[in-house]
Parts: sequence; structure tokens; C-alpha cells
Amino acid sequence: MAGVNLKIDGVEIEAPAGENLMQAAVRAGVRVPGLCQLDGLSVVGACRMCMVEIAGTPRPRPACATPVGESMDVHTDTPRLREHRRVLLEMLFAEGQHICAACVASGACELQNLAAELGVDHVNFTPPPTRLEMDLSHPRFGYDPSRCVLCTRCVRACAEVEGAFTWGVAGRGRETHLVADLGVPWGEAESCTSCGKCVSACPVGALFEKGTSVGERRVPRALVSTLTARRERESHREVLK
Amino acid sequence: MSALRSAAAAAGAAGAAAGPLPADDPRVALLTTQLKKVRYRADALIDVLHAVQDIYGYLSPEVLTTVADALQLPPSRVLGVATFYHLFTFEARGDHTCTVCTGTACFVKGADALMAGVSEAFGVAQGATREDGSLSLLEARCIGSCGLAPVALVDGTIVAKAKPDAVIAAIRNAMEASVSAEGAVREAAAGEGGAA
Amino acid sequence: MSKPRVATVWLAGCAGCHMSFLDLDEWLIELAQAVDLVYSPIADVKEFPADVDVTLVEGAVANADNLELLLQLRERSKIVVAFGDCAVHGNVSAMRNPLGDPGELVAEAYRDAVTSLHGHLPDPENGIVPALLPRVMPAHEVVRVDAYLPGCPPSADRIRTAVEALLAGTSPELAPTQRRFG
Amino acid sequence: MSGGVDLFDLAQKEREEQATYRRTVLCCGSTACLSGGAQATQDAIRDAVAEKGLEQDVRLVATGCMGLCSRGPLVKVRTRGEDDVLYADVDADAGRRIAEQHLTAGQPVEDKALSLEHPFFARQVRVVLENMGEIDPNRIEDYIAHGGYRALRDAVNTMTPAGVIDVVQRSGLRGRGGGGYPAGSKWKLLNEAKSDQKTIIANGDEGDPGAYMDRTVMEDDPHRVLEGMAIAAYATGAVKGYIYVRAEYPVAVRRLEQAIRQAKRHKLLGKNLFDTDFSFDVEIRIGAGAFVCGEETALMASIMGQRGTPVLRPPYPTERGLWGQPSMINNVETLANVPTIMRRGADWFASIGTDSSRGTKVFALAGKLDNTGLIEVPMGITLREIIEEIGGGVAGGKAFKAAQTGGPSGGCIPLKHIDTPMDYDSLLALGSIMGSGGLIVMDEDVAMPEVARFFMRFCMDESCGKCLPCRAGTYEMHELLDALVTGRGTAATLARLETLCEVVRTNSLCGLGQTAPNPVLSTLHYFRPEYEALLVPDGAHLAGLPGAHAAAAADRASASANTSERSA
Repeated sequence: MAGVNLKIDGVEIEAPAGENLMQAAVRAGVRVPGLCQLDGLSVVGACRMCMVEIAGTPRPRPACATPVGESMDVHTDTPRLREHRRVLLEMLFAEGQHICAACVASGACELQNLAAELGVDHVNFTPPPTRLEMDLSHPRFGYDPSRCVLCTRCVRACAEVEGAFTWGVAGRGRETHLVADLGVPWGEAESCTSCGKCVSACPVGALFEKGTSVGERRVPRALVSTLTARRERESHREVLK
Repeated sequence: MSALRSAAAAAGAAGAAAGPLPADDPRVALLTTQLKKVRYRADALIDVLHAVQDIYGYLSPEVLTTVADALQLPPSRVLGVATFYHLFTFEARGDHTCTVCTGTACFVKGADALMAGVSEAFGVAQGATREDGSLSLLEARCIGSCGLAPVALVDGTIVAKAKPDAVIAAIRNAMEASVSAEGAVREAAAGEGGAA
Repeated sequence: MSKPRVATVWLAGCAGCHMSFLDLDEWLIELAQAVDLVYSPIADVKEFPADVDVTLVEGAVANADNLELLLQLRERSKIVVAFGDCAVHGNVSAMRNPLGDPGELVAEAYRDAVTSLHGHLPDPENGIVPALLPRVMPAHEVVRVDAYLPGCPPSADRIRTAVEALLAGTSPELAPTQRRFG
Repeated sequence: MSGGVDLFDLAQKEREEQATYRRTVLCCGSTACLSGGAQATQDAIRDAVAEKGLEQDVRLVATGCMGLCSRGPLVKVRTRGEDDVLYADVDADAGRRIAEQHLTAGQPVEDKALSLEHPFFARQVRVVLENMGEIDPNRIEDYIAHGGYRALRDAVNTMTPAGVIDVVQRSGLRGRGGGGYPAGSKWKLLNEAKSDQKTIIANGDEGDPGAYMDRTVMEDDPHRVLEGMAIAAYATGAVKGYIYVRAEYPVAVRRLEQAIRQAKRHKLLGKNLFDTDFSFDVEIRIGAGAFVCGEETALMASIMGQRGTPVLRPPYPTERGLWGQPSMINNVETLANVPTIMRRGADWFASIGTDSSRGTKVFALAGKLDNTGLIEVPMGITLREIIEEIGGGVAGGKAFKAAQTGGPSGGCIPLKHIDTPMDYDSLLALGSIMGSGGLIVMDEDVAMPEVARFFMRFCMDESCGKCLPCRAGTYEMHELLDALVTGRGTAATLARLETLCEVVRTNSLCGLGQTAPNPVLSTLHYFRPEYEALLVPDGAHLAGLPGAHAAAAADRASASANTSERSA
């Protein structure tokens, strides 16, 4: 495949055409922050953490959803981007009840890590005055909507990898929330195969394994990526012939 | 076996959340007609949901399960669409509805006072239905009658250049009309020896 | 030149941040030589003194005493540090906020719960339990905060990094690993 | 049977039929007038005409919107060989008087007559609305008799698609939905896309609260929209068209459905139109209450029966749109311009308006004015002319304060810019936008921070929830505006609001979020003192809390409390 030459944070690189800026940045030794993006799942570009500036483009673009272009001059870490990411992250914290000290994912949480990385050391917005009820109806897993960041990775893992379409997005605006099947308790969702891919894809502690306590999250996030990569690779191989 | 029937069976199996649609309910036939009209196409979901709301007044889990099955859509997707659009409702509306337009022109001309006036007079919160089920107080985002602002709709009839008192009176009239109509029906029935 | 005057206060929190502070072990001796500790839960001082250079605030603002002390210490301190997650964003102390009316919570805790020892409410008129605020607030919602030291608790090395910087007259530069919540 | 031959016959027959009447009574039957009692007026006139035995002499037509909605019901009497007489505020009584005096005795009812020289009418130039108040929207014959479908026939029979695009490009027509993208360029993109499954979509999801231009066009001249679509389809190679209509417009849906049936019957839609290879069909899709569906990609998702959440562009719809095929979305008003442009020529259209903004714009003129309603004016007319001449000035002798264009995505224009010409670029330079045509006039009594809060609440309610900046940002901005308006906002509140405006504007996924801060930015720009007057001292929120020692706390805290946006 023809290579594309571009510059990311001053580093000149060559990337295959069709690759997105988030992937290409790795070639330049740059990690662009992200939350809704997970290798192996479709791209939605919704969290806006990976916004980057491209010289000559009036508005920042999401790196996860922008293909590399010849002679692009990309900046991933300008003061403006840093400031905006911090404000966005603060708002994300204030959308739910994120108390790391009392969360199963603490220490293995992408939201917690992003805050540390971006220097969000306090939050200027006030969290909602109510806490949403946890769904503990599933025999193996739990769902805490107050910790959900609406990245929809679980929804995509469930639909695109498992093919169950158990999880869906309902409501809109600030009322947007996850639903299982027709809004039934997770444990009563007939379509759920209990495969756990949603739990593994969750960047935070919204979906968790029952029986795990603060800081005890174990499931690997890369599971979904590994599965899709393996499926892609092995389906091309004629191993069983 | 019709799609509807299998949906009903599936919904029955799902338990309390979505019981089967009663087979002898005439509304089921109306819904089936609508589903046939769109040839069970999944992309007609929004049209179908409009039809369901026309037929049933609101979207119940039972009917949504039926629709999901008939259109071969995951239930999570059906609920996702149904809850995205503001015109769909999941609870039965009151006997009467008052819709106050809160578009810009009406806002500038005092829609807030209109809403507050009705809300206070009938003890019903914005977006809610009175406990006795007699009145739902709704808001609309511009009904396009800006020249007549502020406007309210009482059971679908426009009250133009509305003052709170006028809207309150229109609601009272609508309520009284239906009460006297009911009374008339009862009297008529009584007159026929209560055969009704 | 006189030594910098340092204070630490304990608002609504579990004292874990102060415990972590004590984990600084022998550095505490160095610190004690470099500063005057003028107010602290580990020192028996009744009134928050004037002219404090650096005050570390542990805990969220949950009751009348917390609020009064924080307003007072802000006036009397040059630098105020939100010390630990409760002061930084409310944390566990603020988990009562979504539960609603604090009066009901107090009744549940002191009177109605099966574990209640006395079966009656504490008497606020005698000043035994200060009045709870309707909402628990992080420090920066009440007063200006000059630096944030996240963590539940902040580890000893985080505290040391921050305090060293403040005493040197610079603003603390915590590494990303040192500013993680939780 | 071909539409081409039929059309002439039909038009001729209709015109002859209409010419047999000496008088025509045009009664406005649009939504606004109907809610003002127009049905009773019509009935009264009809009864009186029957009573007097004038049925052979007087033709009664329920037309579309005549514009001056605040003075409805409107009735126009046209007499062969005489000037038209327009009546305003015609209730049933007045209708009877008109029938008895004017229709019977030829004596106009002076006390109800409104001069057509009235600036409300005299200052307007009608392109899109040329048939409004003239034809019966329920009858395709009436549309055809007024020159309808001629442009389509001529385009298909005598022009190449490239030739049609050339006319549209030369006319300078820009998108009337708000963005102002050149229509011809968009058509060219779709024309160049390779597919035999191209679609075009008429965007009738008029969501701006305070605007009803598209509704009026769809209700009162539905065939104009269909003809515009068919011409666009011919030019671009599209085989299928969708009209996406808000569910809040049931009359528009009914009229369009009827118009589609009529057009199919007359072979003006369907297969092999005018005996050529050109085939084109139109379907209606109904929304369900989501402002965001006015956004192209959300609209397409909704047509496909999904949640109306926007998706990232590129790819643009003209590359990959509806069902993955190249698609093009034009606003209803844009399309409604097309038949007239084709009929009267690019040069004629381009002669109206300004260099960068050709033609006319329909505005829904509302707010605190004497004359409100639907107007069509040449681009470049000043706001002052619209307000003072057409609108008759601010009502009740109050002072003009500002006018809002572009609805929740737009901004306000203060008194000092009242002489600004209304065109795309001038409005943009003022921090507003042309928008779809909502024009709300506000007087001195209106508090601008409350206007900003009103629009922000709208955006918050209508945010689709997909992207974080819009979902959380509109909520937090609304909280901050609410704090300011209700006397709980400090200097830090205002500073944070401005930061959020920038963050939401820059980072949101689609136009809704990107423009949501506009009403705040614009009111802040022109009316900052109003915001500043609302500010309370830092720490005021602590007053009354136990431990804050009541009023003293506020004073004490104000000396020291948080004034910086961020201390790190």
C-alpha cells in the first residue's frame, strides 16, 4: 500500500494510506489521549479527547476518525488542546458519580488515568444531586450507570463482536443511558450471552464483575481487540484444510 | 404464524416486562395492517412507532416487543429509537391535553407565564399528567404559529395570542364538555333501560 | 529569618491523609526543624492562628464547623492546599449528597438504625454535633484554593513533593502518576 | 399519454375555467388564519354567496398563507378589470358583509380593507412565495395554471443535466437552510458521483423555534417543492427523493402526500417522465421531534429508521449518504426557488439581492412588532427596513433592542447594527447567521441573558447526547446561565461560561453543538453590561449556611474566595 508522508508533533513519518491519525501518531512516538476508541471496534469519534490540530484546518479534528493525508502537519498537544481536554474531562467527571476511592476500576481506569495525565486535579463542575440505581440483576456482572461515560464501547462490543445487540443507547442529551434489550434488568435480558465482552471493553468501572471490590478489576481491555484481530487473521488462513 | 403472534409469544416468555398482546384486541389488527403497509421494513421503524402511538396512545413494552420482532430489530435498538424522539411517549396521556408552545416568538411574548398559570390553576407540573388523569400539560417547541404568539393548544385547538385566563377557561370548557357528553350518554343509556 | 508557619487541618474526612502524612517517617523530623507547625489535629491548639504560610486542608466541607474553620483559615493563610480527594472533590465524604436530606441521615445513623447505641438524636444545642450542611462541598467551592494534592490518601512521596515545592516558594509540579485520584 | 402535452391542455383548461368567474375570493386557509377563525369566515362567505345566488359569478378559493398572520383571517377579492382588494381581521360577520356589499354590490367594505400599497406587501419580492394566497394548494391544476411544472418539462425536454446545473450555479442560489452553501456546487458534486442509486432529500425538518417558512411552503405550495426536487433529480441523476417533514406539521404531510399522488397521476413523478429515460419518485418521511435531525447525517439516520445522531463527516453525503449511496440534502426553501429560477432565468434571479447573496429570503417575522407574519424580501434589505417598514415598528411604542436571526444557532443584532444588510456575509460578520429564516424582534423589556438561557435550554434539550462537548457542555452552560439569571452567578461563573463557549464550539461533533454557544457569545458581545449587572460577590452562595455566620460570610469570603478560573 502506498505510504503517506506527514508530520506529527514535528516528527516526520510515513504511514499507510487509510490509517487514522491516532494509529499514525504511535509511529511518531506520540500517544493521543482517547476514551471512546478501542481497537477492534468501529469508530464513533464521540468523546472528543483525541482532537488534534491540523495546519490549515479551521477546527480541530478527532484523530481516531481522521485518515492520514499527504503532507499533513498535525499537532496533538497544543496548549489549547490541553486546556480543552481538561475542561471536557472535568465535565465528564461531573456527569456521574466518579469516586475513584470507592471504585472497582481504580488503578485500572482510563478516566482516572486521563485525569492524571491531563492534569485534572480537581473538578469545577458539580455532579448531579442523585445517584442512579445499580443493576445487579445479572448473575455474574453488575452495571453502575453513575459511572458510565457513554463511550458506547460495550454497545459496540456487544453488537459488532458478540452479535448479541443486548446493549443499546436510549434517551438523548443528558438523559442518554444504556439499556439492555427493552430496558429490562440486565439479568433478564434474553439476548445476553453473558460473554463478558462489554465488561472487558468498559474503560471505567461502570460494568464490572461481581465479587470484585475496590481496585480489583481484572478483565483485560484488549480482549475485544485480540478477538477481532484473531478472527480477521485466522479467517484468512486455511489452517484446517 | 404471523409475525405478531410469534412476537406475542416471545413477549410472553420474556415475563412481566412485556406480556403478550391480547389476541382479541382490535388494535392488534390495526397494527398488523400498518406493519404490512410498510412491508415489515426495519427502516420504517419511526413510521411504525407513530402508528403505534396513534393506535394505543403511547408505547408500551408489550407493543415495542411486538414491533421489534415484526421488524426483526433488536429490542435495544427499538427502545433506543423510541426514546430518542420527543414525540413518543411511554405513558398514557390524560383525557385532555394542554400544549403550551415555548418557541422563541412565544417565549418573547410570555410563554413562561402561560405555562406557570396553567400549571398552578390545575395543579399539574409541566410535562406531567394530573393524578386523576384528567389533564396532561405539555410543551411544544414551536408549532409554527409565531404570528399569533403566544399560543397554546387545548386538545389540538389553537388558543391564539393567549393569556393564562383564556387558556384556563378553554381547558375548563373542554373538561366540562366531556363531562356533559358523558352525562348525556349515561342519560341516554338510562333512558333505554340501562341496556348499554 | 523566621521559619515558615505551617498548619494542617482536618475537616470531614477519615484522617487517612494525615496518617499518610505521618508515613513521611524521618523526613518529618527534617520538616519539623525547617518549619513551625502552628496548628494541626496532632497538636493541641484551640484557635487557628494568624499569619500562616501554608495550610494543608484534609477533608470536605460537610458541617458548620468545617465551613467556619475553612473560611477562617483562608483569611489567615497565604497558601491553602486541598489535601486529599475529600478536600479536592468531596470523595467519600460527599457520597451522602445523592442521599438527600442530611436530617434524615442523622436520624437514621443516631436513632433509627439497629446499630444505634443511644436511640436518640445527638443534641445540637449543646454543640456536640455541628449542624450538617445541606450539601458536602469540596474546599474550592467555598474558598480560593492554591494547590491540589489528589489521592485517597495522597501517598507520602506526593505530600513531600508538594510540601517541598511550597516551602521553596514554587507551585507544586506533580508528575502524572502523583496526581491520580483515588 | 405524456405529461408534456397534458400540461398545456390542463393549464389552458384551468385558466379558461377560472376566467368564467367575474370575481375570485381568495381566503387565507393557512394554519395561522385557521386558528384565527378562517374556517368560519369562509363558511360565512360561501353561505352568503349561495344566498345571493352568486355561485356562477364568484369563485371561492382557500389559499395558502398571505403573510400578514397577525392580522388574520385575511381575504382578498379579485374582480376582473379591477384592482385587488385585501381585507384583514375578517371574522364571520365581516365575511358576510364582504359578500353582501362587495361581491353583490361591488362596494368594498372600507373599514376592513387594507391597502396593498401597505409597506408590509409593497416591500416584498416574491419568488418562493409567488403562489401564496393565489392558488389552492389542494389542486395541482391551479399550480399548473400558474406556470407550474413548466420548468421541469422544459429542463427534461430541452436541457442537459449539466445545463441545468449551470443555470443554478449562475443564479448564485445558496442553501436556505442556514449554511448558505452554493446549491449549484452541491448539485454538481452529486452529479459527478458514480451510482445508479443516488437520492436527494428535501429537508423540511424546520426546527428553529420561531420559524415556519418551510412549513408554509410545504403546506401551501407543495407542488413547488416536488417540482424543485424533480429538477434537482434530473440535474444530478438521482432516482429517488425523500421529503423529511417534522411530525409537528401534519397538514404539510397531508398536502404533500396528496400532491405526490396528483403528480404521479399526471405523470410528473414516476417512471419515464415526459417520455424520456428520466424516472423519479418521491417518498415522505416523518420525523418525531428531534431538532438535531435538521443536521444532514442525523436526518439520513432518521430516514433509515435510526436514532438521529450525527456521524462524522467526511465522507460527505454526496460521497456516501443514504444507505451508503451518494445523496444530497437541500432545504425546502432552496428547492422551492428552483422552478422559478429555471422559468425566469439565472440572470433574472441574480439581479435580485446582493453580490454574495442572490435572490430573496423568506423570514418568519415575529416578536414585538405590529405586523408579524411571513415575508419574502430581497437579500440585502436592511434590518431597519424590515422592522420599521414591513413590521410597522416595535409594538406599543417601545424601543427596539435586538433581533435574533438563526434561532438557537444564531445571534442577535443590536440597535447599532440595525442598518446592516440582511445577507449571509454581513450577518456572519455580526456574529449571527442567516439561519433558516426565523427573525424575532425584541424590545427594551427583554433581558438578553434570559434570551441566552432560553436558547441554551433549547440546545440542551435537543442535544443528541452522542458527543461529550455538546451533551455535557450545553447542560453546564445552561446551569451557569441559570445561576447568572437567578442571581447566583459570580465573576467566575461568567468566566467559566466563556471558556465553555469556546470548548463546546470548537470540539462538538456537529453543527448543533458547534453553534450552540452563539446566542451566548452574541448577547455577551453586545450586552455584556446586562450580564455584569447580574453578578454577585464571590462567596455569596454561602450566606445563610450554618457556620458561615450569615451575611458576614459573604463579605469576608468576597475578599478571598475563588476568583480565578483555575488555580493550576
